[in-house]
Amino acid sequence: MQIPVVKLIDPVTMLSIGPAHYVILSAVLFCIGLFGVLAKRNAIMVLICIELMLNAVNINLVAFSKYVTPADFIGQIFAIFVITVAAAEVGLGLAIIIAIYRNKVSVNLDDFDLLKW
Amino acid sequence: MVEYAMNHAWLIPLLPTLAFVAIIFLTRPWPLLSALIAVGAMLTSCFFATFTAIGVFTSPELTEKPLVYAVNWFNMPGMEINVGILLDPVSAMMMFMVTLVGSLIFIYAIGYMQDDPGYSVFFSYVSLFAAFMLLLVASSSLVEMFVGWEGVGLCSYLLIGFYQHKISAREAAKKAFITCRVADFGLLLGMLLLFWNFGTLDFAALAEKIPHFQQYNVSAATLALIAFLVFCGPIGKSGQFPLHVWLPDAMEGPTPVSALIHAATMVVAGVYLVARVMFLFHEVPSVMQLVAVTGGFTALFAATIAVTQREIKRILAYSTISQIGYMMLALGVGSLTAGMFHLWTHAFFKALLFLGAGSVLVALHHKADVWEMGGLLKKMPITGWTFLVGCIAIAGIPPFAGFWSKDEILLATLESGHYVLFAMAAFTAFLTAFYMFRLFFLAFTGAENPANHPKESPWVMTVPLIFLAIFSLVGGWVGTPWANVWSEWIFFGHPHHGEPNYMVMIGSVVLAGLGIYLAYYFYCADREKVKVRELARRYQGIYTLLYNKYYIDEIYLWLNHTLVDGAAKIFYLFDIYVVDGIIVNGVAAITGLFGEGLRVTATGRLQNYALVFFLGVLAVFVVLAFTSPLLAGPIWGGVR
Amino acid sequence: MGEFPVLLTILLAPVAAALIMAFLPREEKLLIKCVAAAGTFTSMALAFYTYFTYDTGTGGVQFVQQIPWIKDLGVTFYLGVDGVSLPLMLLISILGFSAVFASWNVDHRPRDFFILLCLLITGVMGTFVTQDLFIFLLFYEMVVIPIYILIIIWGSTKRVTKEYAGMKLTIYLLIGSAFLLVGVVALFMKTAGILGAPDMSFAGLARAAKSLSQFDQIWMFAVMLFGFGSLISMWPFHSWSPDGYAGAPTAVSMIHAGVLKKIGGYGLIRIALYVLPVGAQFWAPVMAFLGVCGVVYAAMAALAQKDLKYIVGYSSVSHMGYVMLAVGSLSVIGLNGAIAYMFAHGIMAALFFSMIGFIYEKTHTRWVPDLGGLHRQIPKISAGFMLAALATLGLPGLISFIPEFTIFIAAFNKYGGLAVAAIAGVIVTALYALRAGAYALFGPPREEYDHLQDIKGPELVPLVVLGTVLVVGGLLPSLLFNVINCGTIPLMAEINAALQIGGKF
Amino acid sequence: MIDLIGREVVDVFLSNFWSIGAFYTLALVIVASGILVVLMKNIVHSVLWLAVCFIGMAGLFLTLDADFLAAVQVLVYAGAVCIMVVLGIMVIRRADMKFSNPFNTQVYAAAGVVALVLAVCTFLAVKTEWMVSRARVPENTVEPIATLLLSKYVVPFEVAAVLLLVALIGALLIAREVKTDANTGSQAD
Repeated sequence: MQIPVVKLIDPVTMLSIGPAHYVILSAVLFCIGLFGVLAKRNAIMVLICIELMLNAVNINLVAFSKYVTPADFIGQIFAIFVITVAAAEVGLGLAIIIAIYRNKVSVNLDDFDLLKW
Repeated sequence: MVEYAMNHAWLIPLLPTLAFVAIIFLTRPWPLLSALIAVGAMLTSCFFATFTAIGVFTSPELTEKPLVYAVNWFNMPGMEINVGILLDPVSAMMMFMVTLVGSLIFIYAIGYMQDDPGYSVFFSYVSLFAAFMLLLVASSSLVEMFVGWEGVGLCSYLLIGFYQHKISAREAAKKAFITCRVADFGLLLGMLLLFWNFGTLDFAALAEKIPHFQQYNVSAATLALIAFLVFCGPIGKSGQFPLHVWLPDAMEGPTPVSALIHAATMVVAGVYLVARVMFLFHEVPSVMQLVAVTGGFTALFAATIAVTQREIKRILAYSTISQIGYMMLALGVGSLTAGMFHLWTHAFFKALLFLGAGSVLVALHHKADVWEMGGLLKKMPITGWTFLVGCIAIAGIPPFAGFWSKDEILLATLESGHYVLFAMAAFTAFLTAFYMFRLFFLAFTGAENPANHPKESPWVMTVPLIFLAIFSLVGGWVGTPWANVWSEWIFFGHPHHGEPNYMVMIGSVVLAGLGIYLAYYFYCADREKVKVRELARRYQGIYTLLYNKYYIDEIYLWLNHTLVDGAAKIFYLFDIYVVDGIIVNGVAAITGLFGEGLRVTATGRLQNYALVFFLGVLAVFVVLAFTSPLLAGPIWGGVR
Repeated sequence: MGEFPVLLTILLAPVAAALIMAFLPREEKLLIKCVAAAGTFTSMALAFYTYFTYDTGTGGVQFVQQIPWIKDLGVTFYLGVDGVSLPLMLLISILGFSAVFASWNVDHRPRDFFILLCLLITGVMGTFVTQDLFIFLLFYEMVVIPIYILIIIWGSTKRVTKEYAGMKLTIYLLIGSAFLLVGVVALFMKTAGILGAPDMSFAGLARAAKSLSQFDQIWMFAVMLFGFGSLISMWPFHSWSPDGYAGAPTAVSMIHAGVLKKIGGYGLIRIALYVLPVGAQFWAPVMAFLGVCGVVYAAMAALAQKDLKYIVGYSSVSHMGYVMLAVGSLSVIGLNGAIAYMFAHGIMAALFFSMIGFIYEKTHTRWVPDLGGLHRQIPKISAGFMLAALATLGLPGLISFIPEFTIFIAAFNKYGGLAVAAIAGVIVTALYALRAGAYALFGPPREEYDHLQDIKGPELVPLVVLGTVLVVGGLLPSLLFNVINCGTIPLMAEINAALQIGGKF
Repeated sequence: MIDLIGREVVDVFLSNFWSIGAFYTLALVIVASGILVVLMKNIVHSVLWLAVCFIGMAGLFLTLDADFLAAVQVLVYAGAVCIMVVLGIMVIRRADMKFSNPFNTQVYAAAGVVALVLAVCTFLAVKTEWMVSRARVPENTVEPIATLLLSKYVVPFEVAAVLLLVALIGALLIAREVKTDANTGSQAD
């Protein structure tokens, strides 16, 4: 029923697109997002990068949906939910940022160190 | 009636208890009613005790086999403690004596305590005291006796400290309690050892077991240790050297209390205890020796102090210590008869003396220095003459009570071959006569002190004095060498009839007479007391030493304040600075230090946290992934 | 289940009171106090009923009620009392009732105070009525929180601040319980393996623990000894006790010194000793030694104190030393003594603290040199104080003497010389108890205290209730020992049986 | 040339020319635009590149036979989210938009961690022997998804709906202008 797909190292595998390609792409995108989340100073930027990370997840979900359970659409449906939650998250996140901005007149995350000792 | 009384002997301690409860909870606002309740309870007890005593003395077999009414108090596997009443001649005599003297003192107190704000409370306390004393006397087991023992200690604490607003009273009360407590430590250990070795604390059972102590794998040394520890209790309670210090200070209490505690009852509890466990002491001659020596030494020692004291009640207190020393001496040389006999007669004449002193104090508004008195015999004839009776009795002039009992003790000492102790006792007899008459002559004869306006006390106070004077006269007649009824009732082992020894009798009378004469010579004939002052000046050192009671109080005080308090301070500082400071707060400080160190990691910046968080995730992930056995072969992804 | 759930009612009556109070307006101070009193009174009345209807002929665990709770952990909501726990349950119910009246004059946020107090009482009660280790721990942890809050808000600051005191006490208790938890979890894991099915009831654990290795028993006991030991203020883990009591409000001091400490002793007997007898035998000399250290050390430290609460605080450390000594004697007499002494000490310490509370309330000082002559101005408080002081020094005829005596006998039997040191402690105890009484109450009356009002009305309740128990328990010790015997005899029999199997060291 | 690479490679390449080409192109677009999102100095530019990235993603979904999802992606992400973010940026007006998107101080540490994460993920992805299902994705995806959503996944679906509603209300509530009274003016500290 299932056939093992060989490694990516040699050109043949490089060219026969399989789950590994999508996983690596998703990892790259996720890492870009992560880097943004960790290293950007602007709160909105962090929000944006979180979207990137969520999208990276979506790639995985859809890819596995195709390669693992093509007929069940589990991954796709999951991705739909992720998109829903992401939308809600962006809305709320922006609202919170705006509220904070009103109080602090800043969206600079370095200014929000109230948890500091 | 006799049978009824014997069957209901438990009522004797109970009645004063009820009086205590009634006064404390009900009749406190009505002083006279309270007094009447207390006196009534005591008289009823006395009534019962009289018939009980008659019952006991008419059944001679009780000496060998005491009558015990006991119920179980509490038990557990390996430990059964009973409480009950033990009736034998010794306890019956004690009950009778305590209730009789107690009743008289209670009646006296009605007058003495007049106008005192704590009138009712006083009567409740003395009732409680009587109750505990009777419990002590009547108890059938050592534990029960210990209850009474500590109970009288408590009551003496309350009563000595009755004038609690006086600092001296407060301190005296505390001293009394704690001194006795130190002694009770020994007693308690002795009890534990007894229980450990013999498995019971009932007197009857112990009396059966101890003579055969080898059967219970008890060595003679252990038994001696037990006896010694048990004897510690009496040393404290009966004011024997070296724990006698509390007794003179205890004079801070109201005079009836002094009479009750120091004459008739509490201080002789120690003597009674030794008598009660005579079967134990009998087995260990070494401790008997110790008892005798302690008694003899204390008798002499206290008598020497009494010679120089100035306060009337203090003189009497030292005299009490000395007389109890006599009793101990008698017990120590093996004569229970003589010891208890002296206890019996002493109760009357010492109560008489204390109450007389109280009467004087009331008349003089509590000026206690005998040097400031004088000529009271004319103004207070009843007090004066009864006091004289007391002095004669204690000095040992026949036919007064003290003579017979003291004679018995001297005889017993001589017969047992303790010649040194005999000499000490004889010398003490001389000193006793001297200091008692010194007191009498100074206070009652000679020139009147114009500052005093004494008048005779009311009849509630003088009637008990008269009664006690009568008892001080006739009380000893039960034990004359010619017709010694006493020794047929109260003895240990087998009745012992000392042959009348006229040498001893005459010798003791001569010594007493010499003492009285010397007192007369120094304090009565010599109206200006020039000679005695001269004497005191010449022997300044000895006088000061005696006057300051050999500085024993000071030594104890120093020990207490320096050693005990110092040690306490050290312990406390250790607790604060080492246990708390170094260990507890140290642990906390180390924790705090870690917190302090790790605090810098709490930057408060979310992204920092996320960074570390991802590092952590990564670490977990790597560990999981690379330690997984799957990694040895290919990882299988997707669908299996 | 047809029977009336007595224990459950006893347990929940204070909670019910707390719930009612939560819905009362905070201004209704009198009503709030009455509700608290009613709740605790119900508890106490039923506890007395339980105590006197407990069938001493049959013995064992009675008034049982079992509700399965967490199957996977073998946890049952298992209520039941036997001779070991019954006296202590009675104790907390008495103290709870008295504590409400001892804090009758709390004016600062009374509603919160009484709610927390009722929860505290329930928590303590729960540890005694359950026969399940998990429930025991649950209730024990439940106790810590109200205590902390009560000290922080209603406490008083003297030598140390109330925050420090509360923190120290709470952290100590938590550290103790953390160690305890390690022991319990280890025990649970091992016994579950042995039994096959998890069982958290004391009896089940004890049955399974018989097959534990000697080493396991020893180290688990050590951990538990530390846990329970710091709870019972075993030397040298005692230093929270004086500070904590000094900082705490009266009612908390009463309940803490009176019963909470006893959870340590109770746990030691009920869990450590019962479940791990081999470990107990190994550690018994250590327990006894630490107990004696505590007795002497704390008594001496108490002698140096000037603050009344510190005196009683150290004294309670000293007295818990006796309990340790008794437990260390590993005999029926010793255990009887330990339990009876815990009961006795609970009563007298509570009386002591309530009277000190009243003195402090009226004079605003607890510093002994500042007091003096109070017996003229407030005779009833003074009487209560002296009663407690006398009980503290073990006066025969009061409740503490006979337990003390039994402890001495047991300890003397086993440890001889060590016990002598402990017995010598009674002298020091007498010294500090009488000094405290003498300097605070006697001596010349002071003018500044002439206006003081003696306790009256509801304030009298602690004195009357505790004083009665103090005297009656002293005169009729069999009331106490008949019940305790039912618990200790089977317990000791099991321990001895286990020791015979486990072999000798 | 062909010899150099190998016959087989060329065959594979030629037979899947479109799909390989599409994947690598899209991957390039996505990664490049993602990097640009992070690196842009002006945040508005970042958002623009974000939109590009999202659209690339939609394309990628198409290669994965998820046409419905691709549509959703364009609508929700490239449409709604981006615009919302731009609106957010506009609300929070910065004086100088040119430097509105700076890095913080832990940029190197972040880069290190990210590199590690990437390395581990890549390593594992490469190391894994993927097994794929032979079955094909149905041609028509919308209908099965709709059926599934309203039958098997109806509860999560409804929950998601409620979530959105709550998020909507919550966002309104949070972002609403708080009216500060004169006497309770401690709002801005």
